[in-house]
Amino acid sequence: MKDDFPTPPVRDELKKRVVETPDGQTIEIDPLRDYYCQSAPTVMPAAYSKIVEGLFNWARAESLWILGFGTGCGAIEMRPLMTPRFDAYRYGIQWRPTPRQSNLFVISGYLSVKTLKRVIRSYEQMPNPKYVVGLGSCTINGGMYFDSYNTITRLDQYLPVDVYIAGCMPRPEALLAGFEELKRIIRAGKAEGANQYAEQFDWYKANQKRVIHDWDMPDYNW
Amino acid sequence: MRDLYDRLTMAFPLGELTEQRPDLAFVTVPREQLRSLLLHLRDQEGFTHLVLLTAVDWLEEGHFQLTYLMNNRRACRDLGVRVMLARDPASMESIHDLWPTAATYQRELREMFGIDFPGSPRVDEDFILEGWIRTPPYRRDFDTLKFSDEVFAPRPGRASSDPAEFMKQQLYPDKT
Amino acid sequence: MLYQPDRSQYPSRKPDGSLDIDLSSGKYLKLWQGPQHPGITGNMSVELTVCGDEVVEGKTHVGYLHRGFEKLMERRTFIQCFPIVCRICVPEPDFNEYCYAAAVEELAGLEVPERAHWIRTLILEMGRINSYLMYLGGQAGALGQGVIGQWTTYVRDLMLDRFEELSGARIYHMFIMPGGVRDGLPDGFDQRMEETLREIESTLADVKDVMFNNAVFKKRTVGLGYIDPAIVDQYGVTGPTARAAGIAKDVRRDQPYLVYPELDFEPVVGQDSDVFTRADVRRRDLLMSVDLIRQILARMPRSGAVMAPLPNVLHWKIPFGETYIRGECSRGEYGYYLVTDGSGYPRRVNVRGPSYTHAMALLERLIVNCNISDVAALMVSLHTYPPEIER
Amino acid sequence: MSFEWIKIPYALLTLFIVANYGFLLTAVMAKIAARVGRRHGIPVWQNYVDLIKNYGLRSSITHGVMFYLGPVFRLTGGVGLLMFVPTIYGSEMFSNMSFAGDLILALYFVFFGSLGMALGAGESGHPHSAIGVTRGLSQVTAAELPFALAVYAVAVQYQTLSVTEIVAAQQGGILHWTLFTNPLAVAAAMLSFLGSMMRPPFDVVLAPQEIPIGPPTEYHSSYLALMQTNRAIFPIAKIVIYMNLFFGGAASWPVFFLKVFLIYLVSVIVGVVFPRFRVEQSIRWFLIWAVPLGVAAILLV
Repeated sequence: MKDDFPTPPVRDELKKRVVETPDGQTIEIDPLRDYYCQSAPTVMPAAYSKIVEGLFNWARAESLWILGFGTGCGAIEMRPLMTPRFDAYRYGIQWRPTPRQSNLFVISGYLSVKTLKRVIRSYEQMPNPKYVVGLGSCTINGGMYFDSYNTITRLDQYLPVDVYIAGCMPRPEALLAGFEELKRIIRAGKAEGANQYAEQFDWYKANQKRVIHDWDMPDYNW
Repeated sequence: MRDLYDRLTMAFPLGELTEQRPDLAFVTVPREQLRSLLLHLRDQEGFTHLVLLTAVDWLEEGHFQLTYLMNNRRACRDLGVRVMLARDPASMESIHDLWPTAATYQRELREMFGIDFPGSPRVDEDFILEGWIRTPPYRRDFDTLKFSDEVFAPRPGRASSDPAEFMKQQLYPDKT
Repeated sequence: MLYQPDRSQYPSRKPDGSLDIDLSSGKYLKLWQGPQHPGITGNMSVELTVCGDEVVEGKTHVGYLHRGFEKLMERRTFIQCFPIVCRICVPEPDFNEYCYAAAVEELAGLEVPERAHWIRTLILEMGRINSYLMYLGGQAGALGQGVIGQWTTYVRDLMLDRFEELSGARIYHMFIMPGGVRDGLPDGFDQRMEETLREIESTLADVKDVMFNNAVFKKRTVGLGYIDPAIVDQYGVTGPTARAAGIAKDVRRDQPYLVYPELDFEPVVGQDSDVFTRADVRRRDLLMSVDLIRQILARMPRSGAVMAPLPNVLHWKIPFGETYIRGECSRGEYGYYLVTDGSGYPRRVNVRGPSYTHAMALLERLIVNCNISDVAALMVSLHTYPPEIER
Repeated sequence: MSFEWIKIPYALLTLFIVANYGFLLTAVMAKIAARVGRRHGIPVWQNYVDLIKNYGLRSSITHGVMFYLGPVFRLTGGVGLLMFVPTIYGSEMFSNMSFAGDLILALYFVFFGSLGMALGAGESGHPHSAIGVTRGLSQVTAAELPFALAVYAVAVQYQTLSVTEIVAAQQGGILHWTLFTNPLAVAAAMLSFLGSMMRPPFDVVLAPQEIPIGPPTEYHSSYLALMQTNRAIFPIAKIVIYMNLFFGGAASWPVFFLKVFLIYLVSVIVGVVFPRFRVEQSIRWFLIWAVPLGVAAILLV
């Protein structure tokens, strides 16, 4: 597709500016350069020893820390998972409030373009073996919102997805089954989404930029 | 409703009253009279609650219809005030000083229909969409399916069809 | 006890009315609460400018959940719209189905059977209970009392079971169709419902002991987020939030719909208009819903049609017209504004959700001069669901 | 008294036992809290798995030297606290370094971790960390005050600052415990204990709904693993002090396990049903309720 969108103007808070600090110094701030770190992700190798990597993979599978970011309507079925009937804590699944401490991103439902931008930032901030579960039909092919101007139709164009859970909306049992499937993949050492993201970084980035018209952040920010 | 209409026509050049239900009616007013009508309704007639403010795009006739739906809580009835606007360039005076919550509606209309409300707070900021540069999406001449197909790279294998045509082919495959 | 705002830290205003906040002075800090933030209700964000521990300005940002329903419905036939409307508001989807169905019925001139009215009322009250249970858990959770959320979500699951045996789905029921409802009640539904209601009542008694009689909870919430009854109409405040301010505003009583005229109830009204009163009003409203469900089950007709005969839905054209249907959902007044132009597609649908006014103008006003720690509690107390703001 | 090198492996053994007990204990406490919410909760070995996973994460981002040193300081606080109090009274193996150091040193170590954390979290540059640190320091200061008063009351009561001697004075029956000889001091100290365990109603420092999740916001992978280790050791070490000062110490490991469990349980039982105070409310609470108790304890001795 021809990229015929003009570049929108840079936001005020991202422009270069000269600031006087409280102690009287004058400094120049270039937010895009100073506030973010802009270097592409690298492929991070597995541990040298196969046994160690196996142990790590087992531990990763048994301790899935979900980022507490309800991106869509699927978030409503995440709550029963934390509570008595389904109690996902039994399987080592916990919710963490910051991206730094979580290693599983559950994209709970459709992603609007505005959310996609935040999702990419959150995803890039998560530490390296990181997994993405696409929840609901709308992450697979758009589902009910296949013709909406504001929701993406395929999640795997923008982020590497490990497991899809179909349904609208998927039941908590389906979620638990999906997490078990993810655990199986991790234990087998096949869930290398973060490395795949690093390898095909340019492709992902081009896809993301085609959708997000006002790309006012660095290409990679962790 | 009819008595209210009779009272209002004394002071304002109103259009025909459409009585949808005993407690709901719609009336058209020229845009110059809108503000004074709303003020009159709010202060004299007890229509204190602005239920919604929205627009309808009559593309074929070439104008926008703005609907201000007012609710009188004590008498339990609603009056919808319609205003017709030229479609291009669409602009309307703001009523955010009458109801602070109207500013939100006006931001949405500015973004979704491209109707300008000069003076309304934060009206030019992004509200729902971010960095949108195409036709405002709620206008009738914006084709959402075409846009989605172009931008979002749909997964191959998914087809959608017109339901009437599809059922016709399913039920009567031999007829064209 | 009224909240006395302390304006001493407040920055001065510029001539155009905006606040004079110079971030580089080091006196103010910009904090984003959301969208990735556990203290936010759903996927929205509040941009806070804080001075010390105090918020001097808050701006709500929404749009993270925008799917463009009002546009999508314009290119779907009337019956195709029916399965997607419930997706507009996730925690309480039934109101979308009811308002849409009632709007279409009114414009198309369909007569809905009496029994369908009763079943619709039943469903709406069940949905209200779900929504309130979620709210109670969220309100306690925003103050760090996670155990209330566990208890209420447990009984909410029981209520979802009842929904499941009724409609086959937990969240999106798609049960109220234009023309009636999909089906009658299954066998033995009343008895299982009664057990669920009893469980809910006993849980609520526990919640009252642990949450509402808790000294810390009272200390945090009494006097917080005071809404002056005088601004209720200016800001379009409806529902329990308005009732907590002493304004007995309830669509179920004021402009009764479905079978509410035949039911015996009185709107729950509070006085103090703070977070505690709002939570208390919702708890009592929930108990009232439990009572309403009992009344409905005792008095509803057990036989008869549940569906009016529909025309061929593929060629269903509705004449020119416009209408507005409203109902009292758990957050306030929920309404659909539907315009038809004689074709098989709606010309324009506008959804009026209560969160739209609560989360934007009202929240931005209330949040000023509030402590950072109280932002989450304040936001939850307005009971906003972002999907209905941006649709 | 000459230093014996055998003390070092003994100390490491103590550390090992305490760390493992801490991991299991926090998991059991999480399970107990989950039972109140009618859940089963995490498996008891979950903390170990989390620890291995956090060490196994591949990327680790640093924000500067202090960011790295923050968890190290915090761990030092926990380990140091544990080392300078007798874990098992009367046992040559597990009294560690308690021949040196006294209560004042222990009090210092209680505070040491918070200070280190403040430096590290401040370096991470996240506004939520900074807010959490300011809240944490002000609240810990307020919570330390009644504890310090109680400690002075105890020191005056037994006329010594040495933990070992205080424990020795409490031997010989349950009625010799400070709990019964000086109940006011114990009450003040237990209120302070609630405040320092980072559980509701005093967990506004880590409140995920307000400042997710406070000081550790930016910490991940091995940094977080270090902090997890500390979160297993530090509460135990702290409880050991309480046990020695107020509850007669422990003469053997089973008694130790039981007493630590019960003291820990106090904070969990209180925490599970309470919402959290705002920071200024909790400071006021300490000043109004706990500090007068501590003053009264000193006056009564």
